Amino acid sequence: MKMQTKLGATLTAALVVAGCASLPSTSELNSLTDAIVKASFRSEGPVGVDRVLNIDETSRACSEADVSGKPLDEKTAKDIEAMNLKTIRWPANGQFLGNWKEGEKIAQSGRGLTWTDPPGTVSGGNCYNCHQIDAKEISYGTIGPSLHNYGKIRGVTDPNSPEAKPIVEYTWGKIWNSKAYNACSNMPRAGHMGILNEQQIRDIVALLLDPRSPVNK
Amino acid sequence: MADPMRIRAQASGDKATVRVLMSHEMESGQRKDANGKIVPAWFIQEVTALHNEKTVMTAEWGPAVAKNPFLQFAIKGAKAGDKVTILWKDNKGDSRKDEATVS
Amino acid sequence: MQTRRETLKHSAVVAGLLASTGLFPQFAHAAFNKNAFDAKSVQDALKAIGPATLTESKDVTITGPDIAENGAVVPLGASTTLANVKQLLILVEKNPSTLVAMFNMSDSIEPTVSTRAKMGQSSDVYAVAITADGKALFAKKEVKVTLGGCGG
Amino acid sequence: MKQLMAWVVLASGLAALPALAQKTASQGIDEYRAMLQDGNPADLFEAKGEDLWKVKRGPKNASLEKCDLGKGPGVVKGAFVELPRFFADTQKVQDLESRLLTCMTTLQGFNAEEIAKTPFGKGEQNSVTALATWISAESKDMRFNLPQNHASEKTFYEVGKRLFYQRGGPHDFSCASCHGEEGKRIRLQDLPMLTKNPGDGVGFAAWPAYRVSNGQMWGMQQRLNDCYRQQRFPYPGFGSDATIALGVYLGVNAKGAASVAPAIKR
Repeated sequence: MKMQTKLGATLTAALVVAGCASLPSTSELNSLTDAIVKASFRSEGPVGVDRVLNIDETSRACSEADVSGKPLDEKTAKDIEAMNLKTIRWPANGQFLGNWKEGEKIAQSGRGLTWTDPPGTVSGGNCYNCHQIDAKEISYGTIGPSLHNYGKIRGVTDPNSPEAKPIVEYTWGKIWNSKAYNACSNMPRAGHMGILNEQQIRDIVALLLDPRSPVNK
Repeated sequence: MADPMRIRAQASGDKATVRVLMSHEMESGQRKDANGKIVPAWFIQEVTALHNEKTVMTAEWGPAVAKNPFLQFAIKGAKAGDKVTILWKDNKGDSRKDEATVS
Repeated sequence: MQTRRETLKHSAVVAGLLASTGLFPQFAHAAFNKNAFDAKSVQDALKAIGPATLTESKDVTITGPDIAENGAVVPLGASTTLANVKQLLILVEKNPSTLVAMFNMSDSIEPTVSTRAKMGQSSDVYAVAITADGKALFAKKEVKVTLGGCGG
Repeated sequence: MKQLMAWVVLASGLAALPALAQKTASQGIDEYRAMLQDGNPADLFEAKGEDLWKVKRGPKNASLEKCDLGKGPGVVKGAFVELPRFFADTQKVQDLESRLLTCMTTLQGFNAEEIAKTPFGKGEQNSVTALATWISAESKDMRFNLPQNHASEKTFYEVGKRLFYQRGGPHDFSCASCHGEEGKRIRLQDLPMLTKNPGDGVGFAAWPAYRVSNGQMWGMQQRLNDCYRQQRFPYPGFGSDATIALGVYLGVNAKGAASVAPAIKR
C-alpha cells in the first residue's frame, strides 16, 4: 500500500518538475496514467488486477480515441473489426436459437463478475440496463437501441429459413463479439470475453428472434 | 447505543408540524446473511410523541418501516417555544429519547 | 474504540432513559400488538386490532408515489377528514406482514401522519382510519416498485 | 376479500398497458424523488459529522478544528466545492476524504493507512463519511470551483480524463460507457453526462448522498468505488491517486454547478 502510493507520488513529482510551466506531453501523461492505475487498483476476491493491467488492443485503441475526442480512422476501425470477427465462435451444434423464456431471465440479470458476486454466480447479460426488449418491462435503459420487435422489424417469421440466416448469424455474432461490427461499440463482447456461454447466447437470440417471443408480438 | 434523533418542529397557524428522523437499522427479519442464515428482525416497535410533556400520540411499528425511519405529524395548538419530545423503543429493548423546541 | 468522554456521555444518556421510563409510564404500558403485525392480509390485521368490517371511504386518504424507484424506502401517508379518529393505520397488502404502522391518535393531533415503508414488490397500499365508535374506513392505491440501477 | 382481489387484478391490468405505463414512469419517479426530499436521513450523519469535527478524539485527544481543508486551518465553509486540490504540506493532490485522513493522522494521531484499509461502513470509515457529510453540507448551494493553478492539479485533470475513458474488465466498460452521452439512462435511472457541467446538484455535485436502496451514507470515494465495482474493474484503493485524479476531472468539469450535497439518492 505504502509502496504503491509512493510510486505514484514520485512519478507525479518527477513529471511536475519536468513539465514545470507547461503540461507533460501526451505520452508522459499516458505512462503516468498507467503507473497510477498500477498503484491504485488491487485484486479483490475473484477479480484480478489484470483486468486493468492487460487491456487488449481493441479497448486500448478505443480509449485513446475517446481521450483525443476523435474517432478511430477508418482503416484502424476496419482492422479492429476484422480481428474481432475472427474470434466469433459459431454454435457447435448449428443451433442458433434456444429458449426465449430463459433468454428473458438472462436479459434481466445484471449479476456476475464483480468483486461482490459470490463464487459460482451465473453471469447475466445486463441487456435491459441499456436496451428496451420486451415492452412489458418498463425499467429499461437507453444507452443502446430499442430491441422491441427486433425479429418482426427485420421480417423474421421463421428463424430456420434460409432468408433469415444472415440476420440470425449477425445477431449471434453481435452478442458474441459486438466489436466485430463496430470497433468501439459500448456493448460488451459477451461470448468473446466469457461473460455468457453458448447456451445463454442461444437463449438471448431466441428472445430476439423467436416469433413466439413477446419481443416480436 | 443509538445515535440521536433529528427532530424539527415548525409552528404555522394553529399547529406545529413535526418531522423526525431516527437512526435505526430496522432489520426486516426477511433478509439472509452471507451464510444464508436469516438476520433476526430488529426494529423500533413503539414510538411516543409528547407536547410539553403530555403524550399526544403513540405508535406501534412493524419491521416494514424503512431503515432510518422518518415520521411526520402535526400537533394542534403547539406554538413557538413549546417542547416536543419523541421516545422510541425497539424489540431488543434499546430506546432513545430526544427533544426539540418548536420554532 | 470508545474514548472515556464518550463512555461518560453514553452513561448519562442511559441514565436519562431509565429516568424517562419512570417519567412517562404510558410508554412502558403501550403493549405491542404482535398478532396485528403478524397478519398476512388487511382483513386479518384489522381483526387483530378490533373492527370487524372495513369500508372504502372518500374521507380517508392514502398518499404515496405511483411508482417507487426503490422498494426499500416508499413514502406513505394516511389522513382523514373524519372526527373522532382513534387510530390511523398504514398497510402494504403484498408485504410478508401487511401492517406497517399503527398510530394511536389523540385530540391534540391532526389526523394525518406520514412515514416510509419497505415494499418487497408492487402492491396496493392502504390507509385505514378507525373511529372511536369502532368503524374502520379505508383508502387504497397501487404503488409500483421498479428494479433500479444495474440489477446487480 | 373477493372484492379486494378483484381490485388487485384490475390494478395490475392497468399497469400492463405499456404505452400508459411508459409515459408515466419517469414522471412517477420524479414524484417519488420529490417526496423523499423532505426528511433526508443524511441529516443524521451530518449531525454526527459536526460532533466528530469538534470532539477531542484519537491517541492525541484532539479535535479536527485546526484541520486545513484548503482554505486555511479550521475553514470549513466553501472548502468542499474546491476539492480535490493540491496541498503543499503533503505535496499531493487530495480529495475531501483523503485530506480528512491526513488531518486525523496529524492532529488526532490516527493511522491513515489503517483507516484506508478499513472497509466502507466499518470503524473509522464511518467517521470519515459522517465528517464528509457535514463538511459538504457547510457548502450547500455553493458552486463548484476547483483550483487548476498548480501543475499537479492540471496533470491530475489530464490523468483523470484518461481514467474516465479507460475501457477495461470483461465488459470493456469505461466511465464514459454510461456517462459520456447526454440524455441516456440505465434501467430507469438518468445518467448524467460527466464530461461537462451536468447541471446544479447532478453528478459530482450530489455526493455525499444517502442511498435509499441500502440505507447507507456514501461519500465520493464509495460512489467511485461502486462505479468501478459495477464496471467489473478491480478494487480501487481508498484515496488512491486514480480515485483522486478522477475526482479532479469530474470536479473541474462540474465548474459552476451548485452543490446539493448531502443529497438523497436511489
